[in-house]
Amino acid sequence: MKCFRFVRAFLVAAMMLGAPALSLAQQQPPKAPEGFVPVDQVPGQEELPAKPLVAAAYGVAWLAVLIYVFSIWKRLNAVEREMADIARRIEAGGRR
Amino acid sequence: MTFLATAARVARKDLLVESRSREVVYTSLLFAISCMLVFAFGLVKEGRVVTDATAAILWITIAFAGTLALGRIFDRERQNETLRALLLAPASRAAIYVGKLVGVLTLLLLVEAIVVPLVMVMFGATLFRHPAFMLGILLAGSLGYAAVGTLFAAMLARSRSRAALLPVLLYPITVPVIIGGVRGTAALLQPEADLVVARAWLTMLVAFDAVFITLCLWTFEPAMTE
Amino acid sequence: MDFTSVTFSDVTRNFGRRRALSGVSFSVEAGQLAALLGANGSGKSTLLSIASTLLAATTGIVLYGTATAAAGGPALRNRIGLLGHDLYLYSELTAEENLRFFAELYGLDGVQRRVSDALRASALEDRANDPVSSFSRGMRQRLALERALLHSPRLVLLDEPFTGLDDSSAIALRARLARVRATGAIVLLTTHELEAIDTIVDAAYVLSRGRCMPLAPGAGSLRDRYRRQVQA
Amino acid sequence: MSIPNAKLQTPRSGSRKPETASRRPEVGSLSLFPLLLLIAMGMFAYAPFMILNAPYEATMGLVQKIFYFHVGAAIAMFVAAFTCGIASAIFLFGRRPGADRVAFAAAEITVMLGLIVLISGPLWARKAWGVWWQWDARLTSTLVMWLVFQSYLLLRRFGGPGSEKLSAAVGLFGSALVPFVYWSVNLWRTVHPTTNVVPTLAPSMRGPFLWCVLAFLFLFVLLMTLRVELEKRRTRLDDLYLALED
Repeated sequence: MKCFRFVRAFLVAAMMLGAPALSLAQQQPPKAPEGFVPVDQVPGQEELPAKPLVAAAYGVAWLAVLIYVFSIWKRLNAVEREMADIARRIEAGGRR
Repeated sequence: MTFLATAARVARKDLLVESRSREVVYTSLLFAISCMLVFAFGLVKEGRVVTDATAAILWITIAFAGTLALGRIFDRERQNETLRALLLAPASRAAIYVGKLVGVLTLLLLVEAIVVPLVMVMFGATLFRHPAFMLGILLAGSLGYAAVGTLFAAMLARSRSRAALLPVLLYPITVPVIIGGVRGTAALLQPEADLVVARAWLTMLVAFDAVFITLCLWTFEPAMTE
Repeated sequence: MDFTSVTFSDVTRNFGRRRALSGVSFSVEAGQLAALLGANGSGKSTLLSIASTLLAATTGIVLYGTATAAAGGPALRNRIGLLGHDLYLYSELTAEENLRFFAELYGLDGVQRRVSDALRASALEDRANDPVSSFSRGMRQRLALERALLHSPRLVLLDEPFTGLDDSSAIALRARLARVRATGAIVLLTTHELEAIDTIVDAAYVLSRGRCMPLAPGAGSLRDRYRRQVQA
Repeated sequence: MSIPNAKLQTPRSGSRKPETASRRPEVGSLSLFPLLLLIAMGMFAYAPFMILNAPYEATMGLVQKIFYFHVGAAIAMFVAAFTCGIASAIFLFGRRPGADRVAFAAAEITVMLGLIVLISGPLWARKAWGVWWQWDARLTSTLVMWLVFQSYLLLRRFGGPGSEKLSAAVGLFGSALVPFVYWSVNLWRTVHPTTNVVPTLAPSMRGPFLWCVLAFLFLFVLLMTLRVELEKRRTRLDDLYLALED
């Protein structure tokens, strides 16, 4: 199933957190003075850095799309190869 | 008229077959009780059942037992390929669907007739303080579940690995029934029964039934011709 | 609706990458009994399923008289009787209940008369109230045949009706088929028991890997002709 | 439909020419593809700059930037899901094999986009709500939807021959289900920022947001053309196999 491939993709993304979005994080302007006010005041929340989260989100999106396109491309190639093979077999059969 | 007559005949035949073997009712009933037992281990704390868990236990049990019954009822039609004989009859296909649906629903309600009192006794729930609402939710929920279930079980009857695919297909599609059943029942089980909420859920269930039975009637004919 | 012939023109049926039937063309008239011969998996059952309207052809047309299956609908199904290899009987129900259920489902008049006629024809009058699960293969086969003939269909389709029958049952079945043919029905059957149908068959077709060919005329029994053709 | 006098008395052996044999693998129906690819790639390449330049949302800060991709993917996902539902209905009631190919492609893309939505959502929620997951209407209905289309794919893979009709029913029911799941979960509880987030977006955020939505819609069209083409070639491959049998 495609999903397994995506799950794998997610794990990869989690590991290399943020290659595509790293630049985004680096250019981060100084934080707004008031910071963020979470909806729920869960203790310890402020320490949670936003960067890896954003990076992971963008990384996953990019990776999922890329892997999906790659998988279609691979499947297209496989079908193409099979088609060429069959066409050859038909021609060979026709000449016989 | 002939539509209803055909449906009634198919349903009566199913119930006659079941009255001979009683296999579906016995197995799904026993399975339902086993389910309740398993849930009790997880959801009963210090002799008391967790808040709202009773409603969940009731509906999940119904859903699980329903899947078992659906699978078996259509296995039976497959055994001697009688499903093909039904489809070959000059009756409207939709009528045959309705007949199967009535048969499935009757068996499901029969199982519920024992499971519901059991839940009341074993989890100390007073389900029928508002009998009209409770019966309405039970009936509308079971109808919606059986309607979608009958369609998919019938279509899966000739498919490979149908035993595994039926629950996988059925549970996501019947999510509204489960939510509606559980939340509606939970609203009725509160110390002060929340009738406004229960009515909202009943409305949702009835709307679900209306839309999905219509869709099933449309879909059955084209989906059953190979 | 009614019809007096069934015509297959260039009927092809694919299952994914497998071609079950390939360009099958022939026609059978009322009062004829046609046999489909061929090895297992040659497409005989697929052809019967298509003739019964349960399966649609991928390409090609099947005409019942002048109507297609799509145009015929329930009225057409009312004129078709199919005895499948799986017999289409509810084993939990008794012989009589099976017949009665299908008679009612077909909306027939005189249900009681038809049911008792069918029980007599299948020689199961004394077992009428026994469940089908207690029947032998031969008894089931007889009952299933009568079930398929309950509504006196124009087109009678039989998938391996002689399989599992002893000699006397086979003789009885042959006589029954001859009677059905005499009423003006179109009988189309598949079989491996060529001797059993030798005397009643009007036309025979050989299916091989989805292709259909008429059995060549010639000397000898049906079996001899079939063997000659297959080996050729 | 009746064809009078279409009698074929003489049985023919029926030797059909393998008409598919002459067909060669070709790239004909993908002529628009490079253009689409260029546009979509351009849009996606520019998207990060737009998002970067968008102002910081006062309460959520940086993490709010997930929103652009998250909502874009979600909108595209629902478009894909409804495409699958409509195509499934056309296949069921109109018996067009082409509609089945579109439905299959759309179902796969729904699952793919759903994965993006379902992963980026929790990443945002962890920061904004303090939890990874909330059982609110939008999250739950997205999850249910994703499951339905996942089961569509499962059916396609393991259902065996003849499962096209069955999966079409799943696609149709899956799309009809959305309002009900939404309604029921909404009745149950709601914490997700409501729909009015979009109209009340600051003007400076609206630009990047619309840009991302458009980019995802373009991506959807792009992937659809690719995926449908794959399915078309598979059909052609099946034809070739059939021709080989003849």
